[in-house]
Amino acid sequence: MSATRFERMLVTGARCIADGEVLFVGFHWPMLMARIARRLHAPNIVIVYENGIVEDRLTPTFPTSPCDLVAAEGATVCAGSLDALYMWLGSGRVQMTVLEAPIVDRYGNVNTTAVGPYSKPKVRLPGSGGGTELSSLGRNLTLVNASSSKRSYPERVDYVTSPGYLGGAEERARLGYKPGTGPRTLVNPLGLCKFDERGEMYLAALHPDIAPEEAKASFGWPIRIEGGYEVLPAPAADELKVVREELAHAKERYYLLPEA
Amino acid sequence: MSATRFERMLVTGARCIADGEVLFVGFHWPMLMARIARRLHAPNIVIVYENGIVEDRLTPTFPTSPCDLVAAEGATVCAGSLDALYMWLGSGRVQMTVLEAPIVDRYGNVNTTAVGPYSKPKVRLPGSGGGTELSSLGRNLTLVNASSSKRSYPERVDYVTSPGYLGGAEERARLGYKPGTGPRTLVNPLGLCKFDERGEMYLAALHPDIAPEEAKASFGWPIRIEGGYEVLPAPAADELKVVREELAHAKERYYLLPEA
Amino acid sequence: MSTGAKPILSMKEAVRRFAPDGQELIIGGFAFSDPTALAHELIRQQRKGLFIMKTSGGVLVDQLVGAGCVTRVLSCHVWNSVGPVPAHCFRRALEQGKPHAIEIEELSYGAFTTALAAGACNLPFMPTTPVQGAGHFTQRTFLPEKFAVVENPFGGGPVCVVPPLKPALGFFHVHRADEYGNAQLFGPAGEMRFAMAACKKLVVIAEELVDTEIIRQHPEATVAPGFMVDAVVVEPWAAHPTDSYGYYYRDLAHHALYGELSRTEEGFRRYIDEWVLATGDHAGFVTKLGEKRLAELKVRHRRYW
Amino acid sequence: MSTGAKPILSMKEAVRRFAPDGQELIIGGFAFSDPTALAHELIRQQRKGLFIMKTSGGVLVDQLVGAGCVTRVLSCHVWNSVGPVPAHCFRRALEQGKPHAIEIEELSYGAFTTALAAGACNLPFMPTTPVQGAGHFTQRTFLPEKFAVVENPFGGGPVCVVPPLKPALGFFHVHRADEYGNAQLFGPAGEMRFAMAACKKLVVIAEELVDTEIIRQHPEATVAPGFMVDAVVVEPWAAHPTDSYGYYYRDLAHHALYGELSRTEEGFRRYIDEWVLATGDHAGFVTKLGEKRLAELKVRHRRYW
Repeated sequence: MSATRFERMLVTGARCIADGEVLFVGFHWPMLMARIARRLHAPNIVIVYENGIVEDRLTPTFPTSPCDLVAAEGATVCAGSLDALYMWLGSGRVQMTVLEAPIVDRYGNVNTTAVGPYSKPKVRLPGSGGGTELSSLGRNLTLVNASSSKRSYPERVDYVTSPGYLGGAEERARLGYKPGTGPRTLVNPLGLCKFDERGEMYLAALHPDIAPEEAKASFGWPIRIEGGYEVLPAPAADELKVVREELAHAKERYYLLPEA
Repeated sequence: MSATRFERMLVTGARCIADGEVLFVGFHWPMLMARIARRLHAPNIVIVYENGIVEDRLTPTFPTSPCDLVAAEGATVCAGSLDALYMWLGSGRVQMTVLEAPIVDRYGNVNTTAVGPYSKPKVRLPGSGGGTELSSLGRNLTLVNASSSKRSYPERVDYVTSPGYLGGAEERARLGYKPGTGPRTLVNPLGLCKFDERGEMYLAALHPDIAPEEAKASFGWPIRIEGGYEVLPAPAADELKVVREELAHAKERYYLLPEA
Repeated sequence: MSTGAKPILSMKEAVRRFAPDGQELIIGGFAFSDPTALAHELIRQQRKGLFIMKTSGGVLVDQLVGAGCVTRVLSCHVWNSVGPVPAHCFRRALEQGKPHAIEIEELSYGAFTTALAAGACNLPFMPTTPVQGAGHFTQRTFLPEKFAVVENPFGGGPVCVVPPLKPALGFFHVHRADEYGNAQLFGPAGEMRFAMAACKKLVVIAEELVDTEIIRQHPEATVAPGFMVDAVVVEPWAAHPTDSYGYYYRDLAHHALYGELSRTEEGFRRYIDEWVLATGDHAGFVTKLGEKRLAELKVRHRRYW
Repeated sequence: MSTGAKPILSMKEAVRRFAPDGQELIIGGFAFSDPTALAHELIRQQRKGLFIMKTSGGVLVDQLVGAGCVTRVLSCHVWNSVGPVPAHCFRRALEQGKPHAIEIEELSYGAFTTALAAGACNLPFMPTTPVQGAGHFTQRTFLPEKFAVVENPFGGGPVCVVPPLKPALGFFHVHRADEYGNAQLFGPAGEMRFAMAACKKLVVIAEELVDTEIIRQHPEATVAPGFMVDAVVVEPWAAHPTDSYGYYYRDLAHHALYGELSRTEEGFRRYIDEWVLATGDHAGFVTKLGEKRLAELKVRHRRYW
């Protein structure tokens, strides 16, 4: 069976992770991507979580969230949130930050709070958690959106939970966010997006079977695509094997997986 | 042998300590006083130190300073200085604060930094340590000065290491110090001083053999003495016994004791 | 806020004494060490009008909201982290005002942590994550002063700051406590040390009561010195279905069961009837979980403490 | 600031690589866990012009000042805490400019802690103890911006704040470390967690090197995750004559010996010649202390870790 778009997204995300780095990994698919990367080409990454856990090796059991404390079994460090969010992330010691972004706009602003008016939302979502910190303070911020539906890519989010470039890179800088922060990459089932110097998202790479027009139609604004956009290599056999093993493991751990 | 003035000072200081309170105890004689109180009438005090130790019972060995870690043997809590100075002291959870004040002025300002000009001191002293926090943040602040020499009680200290009422209680309040802080009591070999509502020190109690005139002559300004000042009861036999045992113990631990 | 022995209370009695209708309280835990047993008892005693602060609300806050105990929530996240599936009651309350409308005020986890740190340390404010431009900076429901922006006096532009958060009351799950209230927690601590110290009154809910000599063996793990603590509740499995590090694992199946049932108001009612009201107390709840489930959840490796 | 194995260096090599003349460095310890072995090696290598930051300077800073290694000190306290007796070299330097003048800048311990916390957290400043009116607020030697006063944006008057302190380099005594730099300290931690995280480069001086599996047994005691650490020095008795919790006690007799000898410049010279130069390295120093003294100082009760 060839790889689904979702599986290819996981592989693409995992490939973005360089071995030997310190990663701040947020809830959900980012955790799965980091685990896959660790099993494939990045055994020496060190993962930190917002509650203060440092996970420096593959845990026997896949944690359902950073607060599923199987993540802390055999941890080298158990500290707290001030350590994680400021002493590790805010200090710039974390080299890559991976955050789920189920609704994300033109400037990389993420909404995980409310669709529709805040005081009477059409859909209420969980809120920030540490997501605001990941996007405000994190270096090499990589967003993950497992959807390719237009509803997930509005031109402007109804509520900015995790600030991207706000109305543009200038606005972010003016408000006191540090240089070097802000989203760099978005991984989704179509491929990879990057952000230009004005903070606007553009399509930078696509999976082989995805036509630029199809990709563009998934976004709620006329997204720019690079003329010479990259075509992503298909997952290798070992990559796909690991992805599927981990998806099976995740399912046992009550992860809800997208329909194939 | 009847009690020396120094011994009586220790007894007086110990008597100021009420059983069952949380005490922030500074370096040197305050530690000895708290230990004596604990052996006499205050077995249930809980002592906290600036490095984060909580000492809730008599340690077998007398610590030479709060950082002599025999103080931490059997401690119920070992935390850090942010805990001790802010979460315990600054929060108001500490009910009594005891600070050595070898040079102290009319308004309870303490100098442990430099005598003479700061940049070319006649006598250089250790500096603040946590003393500034004890006097800035501590509730029911009790100062201890083992000297009764006029040099130890200038009208105005050359350098304010631990702020008392500065130029008077009004100044302290204006600068943002919290209500309820500031020195309440000074214990010395002559007796006890208190502070009036303007923040000025006055003689409130004397040991029986000390004439008001002699006491007043120890201060570098015309100190006020209450008409009906209290005469302190002489140490009881059990008090003196404990004081002497602890002084012997302190001496073994290299404490330098005043000449008898 | 005193020394000496503290009252050792049953959960029933602790809720009765400390948490009347309308109480403002912070509840500890960050999707682990969530004292769900407390929420169940608040529901059994039919509390109304509570103002709940909780960094990660989780299933605990969802149940309190669904049961109509709460009018205000201050939080950074409310969801069922297994699946993940929505916190359905929380959604119903905010989307449809069912069972009744609630007010929500939000912070990011970092802002919550720093506000609690300022409260714990009794500092007048604390610089925090830059969040200007984020929704929770602009959107203020019942805490109009939850953020401010000041100029950095040392140069370098605007600085986002939070005021100190000082909850009137805190209930925190810990691993063990002694009769003096000295409370210990192992594993990650999240914001808990600050949160406990920020509280004006503090009740700890311990998995076990131990002798002070045991506390002395690991003084670094004491997250609240006894003098901060007003009462101790001893309640094994109090954090179920979340984890208690070294004691038991997250009960994924129970999270899923609750997630499924709470999809409808009727299903939620059934869950509450069956698991909260009919069980009578937390011991009853634990009995209902059954020996087999408990054995599965128990951490099997040897603890070092 | 990377993952992976870190260089395990001798003290000689660590000083050579990391601490050239003129280096700015913070040295860990607060009258316990003072890495005196580091000071001795700096003296052996005849460092000049160092800018030393240390919360509690103690005998360690006194020796560096007496040996002429230091031009600037940032501290909150410098004294010989056994007796107590003066830090004689420190006094001579400030009172008489011997062996040469030094510049001193002072903070209170709380201000130092909060400045390091701001540095550690990369926050632009931090509210601290009110110290307006105190000498160290007014008196500024080489850090003109060591304090500022801002208005509380939430009302309530002036607030004293400190800028973040971010030392270029830190050397910290810890109890044990692994090859990845994960460093653990038991007992009270003072300001150490913040101080280590505030450093741009960090070297830990461990009593013992242990396997990572040992580190994993007490993850709460890790005061610096390996990714913060640039190199590890393994040096037993590195903190003598101060305490190393669980390892050895404060050597009171040695403090007294040093206090007595250092009363005069000539006596100080003798101490340095005999105890620092003639011993060659810290192993030599420890040999000179002798088996009997070491046995007396060793903590006899069983450690729990």
